[in-house]
Amino acid sequence: MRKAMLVLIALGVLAIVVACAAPTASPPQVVKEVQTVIVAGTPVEKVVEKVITATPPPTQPPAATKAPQPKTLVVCMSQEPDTLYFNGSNMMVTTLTLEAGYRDGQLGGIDQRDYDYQPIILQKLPSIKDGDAKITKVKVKAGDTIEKDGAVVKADKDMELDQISATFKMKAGLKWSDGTVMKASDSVFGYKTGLDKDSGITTRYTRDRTASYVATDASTTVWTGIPGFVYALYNTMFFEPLPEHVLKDIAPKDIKASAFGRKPVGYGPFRVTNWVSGDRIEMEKNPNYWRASEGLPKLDRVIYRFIPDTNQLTAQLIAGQCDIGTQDALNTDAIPFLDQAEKNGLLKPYYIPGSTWEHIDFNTQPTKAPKPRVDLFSDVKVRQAIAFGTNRKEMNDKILFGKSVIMDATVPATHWAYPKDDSQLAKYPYDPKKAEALLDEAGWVKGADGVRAKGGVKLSATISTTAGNKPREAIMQIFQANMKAIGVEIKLDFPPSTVLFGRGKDSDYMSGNFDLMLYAWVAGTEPTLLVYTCDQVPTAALTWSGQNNTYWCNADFDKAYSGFNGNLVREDRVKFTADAYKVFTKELPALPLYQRVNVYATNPRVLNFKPNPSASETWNIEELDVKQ
Amino acid sequence: MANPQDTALIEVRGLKKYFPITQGIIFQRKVADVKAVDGLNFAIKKGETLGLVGESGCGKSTTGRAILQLYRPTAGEVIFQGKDLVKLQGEELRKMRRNMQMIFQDPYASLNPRMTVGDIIGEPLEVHNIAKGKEKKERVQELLKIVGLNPYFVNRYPHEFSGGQRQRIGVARALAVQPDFIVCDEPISALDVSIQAQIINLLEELQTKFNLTYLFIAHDLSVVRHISDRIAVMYLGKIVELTDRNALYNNPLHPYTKALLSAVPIPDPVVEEKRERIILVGDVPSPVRPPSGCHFHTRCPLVMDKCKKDDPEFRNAGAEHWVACHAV
Amino acid sequence: MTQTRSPAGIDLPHRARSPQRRVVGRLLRNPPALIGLGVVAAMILCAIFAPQLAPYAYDAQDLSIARQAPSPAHWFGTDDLGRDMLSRIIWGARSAVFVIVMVMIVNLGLGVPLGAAAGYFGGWVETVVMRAADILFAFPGLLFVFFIAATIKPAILTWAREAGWRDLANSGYLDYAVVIIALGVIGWAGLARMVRAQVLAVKEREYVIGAQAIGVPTWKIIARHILPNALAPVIVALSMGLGDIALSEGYLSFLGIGLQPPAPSWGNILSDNAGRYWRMFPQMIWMVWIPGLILAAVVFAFNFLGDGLNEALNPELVD
Amino acid sequence: MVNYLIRRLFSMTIVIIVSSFLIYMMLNLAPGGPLWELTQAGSSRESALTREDYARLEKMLGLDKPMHLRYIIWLAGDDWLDGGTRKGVIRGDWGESWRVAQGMSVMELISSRIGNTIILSGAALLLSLIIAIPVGIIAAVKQYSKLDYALTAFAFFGVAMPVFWFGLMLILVFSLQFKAWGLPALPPGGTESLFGPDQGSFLDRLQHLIMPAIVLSLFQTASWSRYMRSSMLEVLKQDYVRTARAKGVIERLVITKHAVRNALIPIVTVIVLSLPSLFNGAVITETIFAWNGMGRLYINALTRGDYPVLMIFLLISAILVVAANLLADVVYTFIDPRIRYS
Repeated sequence: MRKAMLVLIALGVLAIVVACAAPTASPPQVVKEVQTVIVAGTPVEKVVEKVITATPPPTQPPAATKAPQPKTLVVCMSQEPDTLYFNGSNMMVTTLTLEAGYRDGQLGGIDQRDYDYQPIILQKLPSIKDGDAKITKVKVKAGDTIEKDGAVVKADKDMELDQISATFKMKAGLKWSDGTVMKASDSVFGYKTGLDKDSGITTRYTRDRTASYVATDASTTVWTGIPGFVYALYNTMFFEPLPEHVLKDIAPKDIKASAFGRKPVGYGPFRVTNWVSGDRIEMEKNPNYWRASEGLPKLDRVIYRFIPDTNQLTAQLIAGQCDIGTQDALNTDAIPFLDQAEKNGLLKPYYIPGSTWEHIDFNTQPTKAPKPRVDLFSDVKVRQAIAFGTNRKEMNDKILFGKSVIMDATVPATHWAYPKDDSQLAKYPYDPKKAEALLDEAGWVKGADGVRAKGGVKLSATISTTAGNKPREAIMQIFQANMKAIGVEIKLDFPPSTVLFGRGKDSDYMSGNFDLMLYAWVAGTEPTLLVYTCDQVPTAALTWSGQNNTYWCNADFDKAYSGFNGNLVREDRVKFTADAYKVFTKELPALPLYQRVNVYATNPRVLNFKPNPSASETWNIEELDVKQ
Repeated sequence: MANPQDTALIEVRGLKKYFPITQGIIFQRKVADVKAVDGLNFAIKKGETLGLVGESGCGKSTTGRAILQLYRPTAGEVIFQGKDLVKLQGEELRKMRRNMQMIFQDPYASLNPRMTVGDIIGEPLEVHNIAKGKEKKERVQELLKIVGLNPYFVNRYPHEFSGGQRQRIGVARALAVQPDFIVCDEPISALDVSIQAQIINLLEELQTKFNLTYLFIAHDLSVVRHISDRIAVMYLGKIVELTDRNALYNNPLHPYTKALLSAVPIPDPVVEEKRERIILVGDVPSPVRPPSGCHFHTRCPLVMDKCKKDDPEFRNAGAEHWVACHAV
Repeated sequence: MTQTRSPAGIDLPHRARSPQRRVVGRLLRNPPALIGLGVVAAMILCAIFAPQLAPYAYDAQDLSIARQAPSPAHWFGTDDLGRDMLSRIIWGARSAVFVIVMVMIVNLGLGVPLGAAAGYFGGWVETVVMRAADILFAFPGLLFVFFIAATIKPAILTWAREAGWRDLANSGYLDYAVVIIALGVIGWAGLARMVRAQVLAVKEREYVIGAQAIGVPTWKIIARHILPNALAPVIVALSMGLGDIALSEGYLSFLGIGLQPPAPSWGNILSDNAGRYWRMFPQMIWMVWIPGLILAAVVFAFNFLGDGLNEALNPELVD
Repeated sequence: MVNYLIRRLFSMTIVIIVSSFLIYMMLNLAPGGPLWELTQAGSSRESALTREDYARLEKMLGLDKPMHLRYIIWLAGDDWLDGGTRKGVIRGDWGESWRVAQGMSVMELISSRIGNTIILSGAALLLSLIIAIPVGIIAAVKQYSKLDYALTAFAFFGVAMPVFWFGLMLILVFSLQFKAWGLPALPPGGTESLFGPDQGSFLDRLQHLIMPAIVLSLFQTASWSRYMRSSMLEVLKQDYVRTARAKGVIERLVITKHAVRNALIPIVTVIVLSLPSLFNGAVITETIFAWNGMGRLYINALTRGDYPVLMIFLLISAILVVAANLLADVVYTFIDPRIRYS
């Protein structure tokens, strides 16, 4: 019996020892940094508490005046980056983190704001107009690598093709965070590293279409595309620099696993000091930042925390342990609460209609799909009727709390590619009467059960979307109710995304095994047009990877697209998009719904927070500041 | 060897029941046996009661169960009604059970607490397709009457009865199939002394009435004396002495029998006064490694060198008085 | 009560009470168990008569009255889409009962026969069954349920869709199937172990040997003599476990791998609403507290019932 | 005893190998396979993965081999097989994470979380013991009293609470509302403060530990107190307790000296069997309270399809469960002299 007690006691002691010993198990480096903070104290909590109540804060930060306090900002996001080697990750949170801890700008020296590119570490973006980029006619011999119809191929005969080249000049005073001067050759090194197929890069689209990329002097690079590659984004073909002096002896495939993968030597405003796996990445001011002379960055420390649970994240925001809640962590569900918290002065929410837009795809040509289905949507009138019958305003008002914008085309109205004069575009305000009239016209007659039918076929369709997305589930339920009102029966389908978007012809998406599908595209600087061209209709030849899953194919639209794609002058390109949208909105292979709302929230002490629909929320991290 | 007589109802030849002891780190292999029953030979005549006596753990209950094939014997034959039970399997054996039954030691544990008396007694009728429905109920009530219980008890549960009554139920269950042979496995040792006699009398009555043959197992000689015709004494898996009741009590040959008998009190103060008590020293040896030669030699007051080497033959010492001892 | 004089000379009440009836009697005299029984009965009634009891359809939405507080028209208020919470909760009872009953069937159907066979026959049967149980035991409980739900579910859904059962795939019943497989596959092992241990203990009892001596066929011995006397702890464990099943479904929903909407289950009603509105204190309190308390009450009820059964089935207790 | 242990260890090994094989199979049953995420449709043709890329990636990750071979390589490496570089799990090569922390070794990844999980689970375990045992004893001693009913109700409350809901309510009250009311509030989650005077101090960590430990211990406390109660009731019925009372030993001593000690024996087994949770952590609790432990790592690996991490995680869990079972049996022999294994 005594032994039993001994076992119990031993267990208890073990637990206590473990509990007490473990805190010191974190790397000593962290502890040191922590102590500087302890000595300094912090006014952070004080400020927050003053906002919440009039009562004095329960604990006064000691020795608040002894030393200048490091200004710390905590960015809370839902996920942890898988690596900080930019070639190795396609996670949004990685991009976000890298903007502080590695690079300056979203794409390696170039930022993307308001659906357009801005140079950061480059003196300017080259343009044909300015002469630092040019198109030349070159003679191509049979067997040379060229681009033809979007694919990289060997030329089958001698011919003459257009070739683009662009010159990029880097700003002066750029340094890596270890103090080494950044050279143009670092950008070339970055380009070359990515040529290795095992470097972790999943897309080599632009590298495959690069004829040469060279450094002509310490701060200039010149990019030359392969003949026939007419690329509207030629002005962004500056490859992300990698510190050659750090990485030259590491094989490209090993970079991810090397120290660089978790503590990169970069050129951003901050540098990583500590990465507590699963919890946070801590960064400090980069003393070698090229804008240090301007007093940037304004903060001393930035901490990126990973909090997967939205509930916990909002609690942390209110408790003052998070300064910024990022868009991946917050969603429209939180809007009522965030508004309430704003009223109480606890935090400041931001709702920005973002570049991701939701739409409903119609399966328009089911007979050609690998899995034929009953033809419901090949008739444009039915598609239009559904558009008129869909109360998108209510979806926005009820589910998105009116924070979004209804879309008419595949880009938001604020995008440069949106026609200046949109009167040519067909629009579909909520009008159930018109919807019913169109359906009557198309021959779908309401039956006794309230569902329309034609020739014995019921107008009954299934709408599919990925499981686990609450706003979409709600939207689909509204859509279902809307459709019922006009005599269309809708069944809801929530397959896991692996099933919906899986690989090849087995997936519903590729094989046309759906009636209606609700999902999102991202509108980048280039408008979403390609995915509705005939080329992209999934076929065996395309190994079922074409992305026009509507099976809609329209010659006028394709013509407008190729005009748009082959043109490098923005003013001319807009004319083609206007043509394309005219066809698109009238034919309506897909019904655009609305822009997804990016929800951010900050602690009221955060200054200069300026979210942008096409940039990340911390694009101006070097300018962010906190009230002391 | 017991005489295989024409009137023998059941004959046991070379019956052995070993329980294997397995050992082995990974693969279990047999390293030894518990030789619970180690070569028994005897026969029971029709209508006879054979008493089987021995200390706890000597293998007498195992013998009873091995005869009824509740434990499958390791070796030997059990000839019952012309058939070797050891060779019977499955359905054949199950059908054979109609003719042989058992009464258990613990009247509390031997009745399923979740069944009514009617179901308990009716079950053998049912499984052997003897009676069904109303007929079964009548038969059960009749059986209750036979064992001296109120036939109205059919719908009651065992927990509502006393030990003696429960044992009567157990007897009724055994009788239900009208067997020829019943193994009574210490049927009274768990009962109050006052009840014991009632049960013994009941068993005797029934024997006469239905011409039953009993193997009556008991751990002390005082009980079996009354009911047995012949008595076998067991020690460590072997029968050491087998003879007529009176011969055994009046003229025990085996030192072990003598020791057992000396422990039985005699209800006569004068005789009791003179009774010579033989106290056996030591414990019963382990049946896993029984002593060499005569198993009893470790405790025998008459031990000789020969006893340690040779196993004494089980022989007829005259007038069907069988004994296994070098000293006799 | 009529008294008869038995030949043994002991007075006995003439009416016999079976052990089963004694258990029921004891159960009915135990107030918490009665409450538990009442709640469980209410849940089962809700499940059976959901279409009749629910004032609205569970998926009938009226966006003009979304997120309303409880009112005479909507006793438990309305949710995001203006659906009646009371109706959804009543329909949710159907999901809960369905999952619980199915998991119970899977658990019992596998655990009891396998455990009984292992205990009764021993030998290779025991080895196979018990090693299989060991292997399942080695999977860490709820973590393994999550694992199955995440890996098997897409496979099952794909298979059902390929087979042309898209409607079935969407009905939520396949979601249930996954939850049931996940919980059932894990659950039987524990049950089998318990049954085996009980059978081992019971099979050496004399009444079992007695039944063998009578010549009762093996299956009848197991079914009539062994199992009824071995199942008391199993019944208790099961009734306590039923609450856990309801909870586990909630956890799966919380992690987004449970039942998909609009099919109502208490798990997804609770995890949806609690996740969205717990911070809206006290404005949205009904959205969070009502489903939470109902789920808790049901688990509570099953535990009360199990505890009551435990006492009632205890053979050492006498009236 | 030694033979028994060796035999158990052998059957343990077999059980673990079979379970790991089953887990491996099940992981690979999932449609799309491990590379599914990479093949997802992107918005532009830039991100489309060609068939060659896919094949190359498959080869790089060793997914081109037949399933049984992949399993063997995973288990025992391929350096002896076809000159590969993998050593295999049994020789300490746990592989590298694919998704959660690319390029990081699984061992490093797991060791970075396990400390937190042990702290949380250990604290919860301790808390459960401290509460459950006295509660169970009192409930048994005062069987059928109002106190017993109250404690029973408490225990059932603990079992019945949906953890995520209860956790949110605690955060709501003790973090958010307390703060709003001007009371000293607990931190809503995390393992320590990121700044402030107390950052990383023992007190700071303790504050962060309180709520998750309470939530995590709730279920254990409840069920253990029930175990303790029935075990205690069992013991109180025993003859030696009755004898002790008959001897005139005062009631307090009867309880503490005779009853409690014996009643604890079965509880020890229950506790030992819960030890694997020290590693597994508690998925829900860790998620709600942003506790950076094993449970969260598991869910993260599960949702991101990080197969190497998942496999190791489940393997270790399986080993621990099996080992705890063995330990429970062994501990039992130590504390209950009546039991001997051979």
